[in-house]
Amino acid sequence: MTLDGVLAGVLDGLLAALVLAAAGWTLAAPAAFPATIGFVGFGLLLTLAWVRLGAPDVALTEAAIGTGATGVILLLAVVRLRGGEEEVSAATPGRALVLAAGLLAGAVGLALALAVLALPDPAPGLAAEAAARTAPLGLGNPVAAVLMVFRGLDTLLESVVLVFTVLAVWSMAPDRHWGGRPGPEFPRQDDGPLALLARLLPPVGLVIGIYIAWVGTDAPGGKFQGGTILAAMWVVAWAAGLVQAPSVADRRVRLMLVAGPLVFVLVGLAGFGIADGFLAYPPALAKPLILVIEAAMTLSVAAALALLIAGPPEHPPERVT
Amino acid sequence: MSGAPIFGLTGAALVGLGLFGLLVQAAVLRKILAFNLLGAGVFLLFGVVAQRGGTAGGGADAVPQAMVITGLVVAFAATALAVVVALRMHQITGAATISESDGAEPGGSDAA
Amino acid sequence: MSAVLAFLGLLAVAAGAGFFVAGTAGVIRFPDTPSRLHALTKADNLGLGLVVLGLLPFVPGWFFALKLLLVWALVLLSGATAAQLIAERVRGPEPPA
Amino acid sequence: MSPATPGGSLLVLALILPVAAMLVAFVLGGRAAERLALAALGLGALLAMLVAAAVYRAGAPLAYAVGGWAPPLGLALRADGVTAAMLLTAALVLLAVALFGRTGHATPPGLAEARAPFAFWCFLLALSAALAAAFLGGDLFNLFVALEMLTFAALALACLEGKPSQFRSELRYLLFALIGSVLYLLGTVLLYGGYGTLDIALLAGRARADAPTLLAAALMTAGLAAKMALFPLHLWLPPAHAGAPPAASAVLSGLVVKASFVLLLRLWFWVMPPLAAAAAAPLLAALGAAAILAGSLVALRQARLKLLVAYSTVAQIGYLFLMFPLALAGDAEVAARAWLGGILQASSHAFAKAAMFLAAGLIAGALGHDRIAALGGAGRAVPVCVVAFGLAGLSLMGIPPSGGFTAKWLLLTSAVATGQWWWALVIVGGGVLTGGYVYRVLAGSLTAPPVTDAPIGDAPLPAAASRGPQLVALALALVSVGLGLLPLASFGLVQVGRLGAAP
Repeated sequence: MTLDGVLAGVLDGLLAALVLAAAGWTLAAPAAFPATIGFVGFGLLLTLAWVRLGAPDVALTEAAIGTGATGVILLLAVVRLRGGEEEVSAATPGRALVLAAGLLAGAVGLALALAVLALPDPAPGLAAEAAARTAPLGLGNPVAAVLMVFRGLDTLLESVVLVFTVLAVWSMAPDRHWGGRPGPEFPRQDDGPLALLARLLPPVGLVIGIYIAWVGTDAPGGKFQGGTILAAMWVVAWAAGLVQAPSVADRRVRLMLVAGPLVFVLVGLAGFGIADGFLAYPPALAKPLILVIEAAMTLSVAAALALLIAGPPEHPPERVT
Repeated sequence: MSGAPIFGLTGAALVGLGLFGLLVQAAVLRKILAFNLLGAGVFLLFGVVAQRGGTAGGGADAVPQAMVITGLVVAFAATALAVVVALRMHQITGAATISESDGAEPGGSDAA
Repeated sequence: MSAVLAFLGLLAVAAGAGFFVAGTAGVIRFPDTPSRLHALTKADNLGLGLVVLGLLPFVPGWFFALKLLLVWALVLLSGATAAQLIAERVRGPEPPA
Repeated sequence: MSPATPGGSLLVLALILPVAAMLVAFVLGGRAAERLALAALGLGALLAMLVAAAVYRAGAPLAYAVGGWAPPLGLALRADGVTAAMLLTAALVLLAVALFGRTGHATPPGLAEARAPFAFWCFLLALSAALAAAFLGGDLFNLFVALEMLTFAALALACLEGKPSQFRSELRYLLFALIGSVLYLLGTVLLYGGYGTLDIALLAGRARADAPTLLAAALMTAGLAAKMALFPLHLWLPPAHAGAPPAASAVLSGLVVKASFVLLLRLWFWVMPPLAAAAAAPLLAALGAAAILAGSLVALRQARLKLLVAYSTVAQIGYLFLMFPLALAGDAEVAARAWLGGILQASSHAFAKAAMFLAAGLIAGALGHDRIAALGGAGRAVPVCVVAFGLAGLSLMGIPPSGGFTAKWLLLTSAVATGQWWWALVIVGGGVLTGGYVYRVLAGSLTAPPVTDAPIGDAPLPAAASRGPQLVALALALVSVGLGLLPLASFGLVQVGRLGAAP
């Protein structure tokens, strides 16, 4: 083994140990807040592991959605879910149950480890085929080709799931809040660090978000990663009180939410006429059509993530005067 | 291709840890955190499979990688939904666990 | 790229890594939140700056260099904001001047 | 298998129609969402019939390679006999539930849009889309996305009323379902690592009985069993289903659990090698048998009508698992009978259980409570509901002539024919217990209303429910019974595409 190989092995081993340590802390932390912080740290370390696994697209998604957006939602929930310590300790299982759970979880983990090591070598897969069929489409990133072309139906259903989840979250509100604005309302900050950040960051963030969504077809990036950054910019401005969440009854917001999946469906159906069928693209038009879908999708992903972070409406609608 | 076995074992260990947490943690938020660890372990295994299936000259297998991206978005939606239901439960009943210790009658309609 | 530049780059990256180690030790060892914040932000800003600086000789083009510098600038901005917010929460808002 | 067959476009339409309708209904909102949902679900029922007719006429599965990319790189939609039968069942039950919901879930006059009605119609469309994706999907990962969509839609529908006790039971349901999904996903990654594809038809030829494959099957089975509340993972189901609004309970109990069942069939009858499947089948059936007995016994002891109906679901799901050892038995003719019995059980239970939950909801609405001990007068207030409940009960018990009878008879005779008589005993025992709890409800409903000169007004006169919803419940019950009146030969559809079955 070369020196590079040994160094890489040491680096990977160290990274794996850190990932597991952060996961252990997330479980063992004395309270929900440090546990959630541990989870965010875990996610960032995992992002590095994804880079080491040769998956920069996944690393970006893990950082943006798996760690960033998920972390924000969990932290907001921790703050609002205070108390209940007695209830929690009363419901904590006894020693015997913990032991049984440990044995079960350990057995599953061990079986899985053995199974992974027993997977066939050379590994079967679609790497060569996916790579070979990406270039003729005019795309440079095979992951984007899988997401938008070969397995486009996965992505379409997933974007529908995202939009649907926004509606599901809204529907948890009490009846009287319907038509109100999602989430808590933050006081407007005119000076202080947050106000400064909320004015300086969004212009830069918007450019970066759009850039990452735009390069996705040729380089690591794409609608989910770029859309998350756009959503984050809105959340910063929202938390500083500079913008208000739109009412759940606002048709423009709903249109923005469904734009991505709806454009995807329409282009897909157009495939019956202009190409070989549903979700097929004519070779010459493949890239422009995909970019149109990606643009609409970026908008929808950004809106959906921002609104999922905000949550259900928490106040009755304001009276129109 | 050096990292695959190490991260494969890491993924398996994360699945075990997440499963354990889901079973023994009482507080709902801690359960949701454990669910995310479990999910991360599964996704890591997809990454390992993608790297093992990579071509000699080119990169890893793009198909499982794309599946992870889809899976991450779906897992995020699941977390958002679970958190909202947990918060609503807490708002209305003050509960922070899903155990049935308080003898509240589950289900059944009693409009009277 | 000359050998001298490469050597200087490596030196800067190593120095940056040293700042990170020192900063992390500070976060763990220092007794109260303000001094921990101090250790954290100093180390992050300087450490990352040195790492970015050290990597500049190795990047393939000006666009990459620009992206690296942008990363540093964004970390400076978010780090400063976060530190201010945490400090405010610990000490209470500053009285208006 | 050819990537696309004639009629394949029908499958795309059956999937995309509810997806597009949900998106548009979400934007339009208010009463337009209701009108759109009714139209789309009606059209969906028509499409499901066309799919079934096309499968029947072709005598072979329909397939469609999405985007023109054949598996393994692309995704396929497929419709065989099981798909066609379940798609049709789902479409008809959803349409019935939508018609039922027109009274309870209409936007109140004076409002442009109200939370619960608007959400209800969008959720029904989302459920319809998720069920179509789950029945048509030919790729195990695509099916994962479909299952998650189904879980979210079912959860949101169940939380619709926002009752305090509800969020806790639904949260428990969500956590169980999420663990189930992750375990399922864990299986798919092992399968991809082993075979480089997740296409069911391609896996069918390739799967070996090696350690990763067997672990994958075990994990996926455990995950799907948690999702469909197979004993002993059933404790989340009764409170989650019983507490939901009647229209939601009907869909949850009748349809949502069946999507996981179809996936389980795909796993064991298509993906896994027959020898491994034959080894696992007795274990699955044993859990099913335990579910039948435990579910029925607990149902007998329930004090509340809706919980009784929900525990009955736990028991009736058990019957589905009895088909595994029987349909994997050597004799082709017996296997075909057991196969038909299982699918028919899935379908007739969907109709019967939907009818029962709708009827139970109307009875509870009319009496103001759903305590079984005080059901007196229901027979006078909502006679049609009581009849519907009784007819659905006949089907669940397995009394001829009913769909449930035919299903259980087929399973029972297959058990005897393959010498596995112990399953026959369970089927008969379960039927007797079912009779017991259905009788409790009917006997209670048909007694006179409680004496109304009681000094306190805690027993108000039962209010009559409007006719429309009652008739919907009755229609569902009649379909469940009517399935038993069809000649067996007309069920040839269900056998189309079954591996090992004569083409």
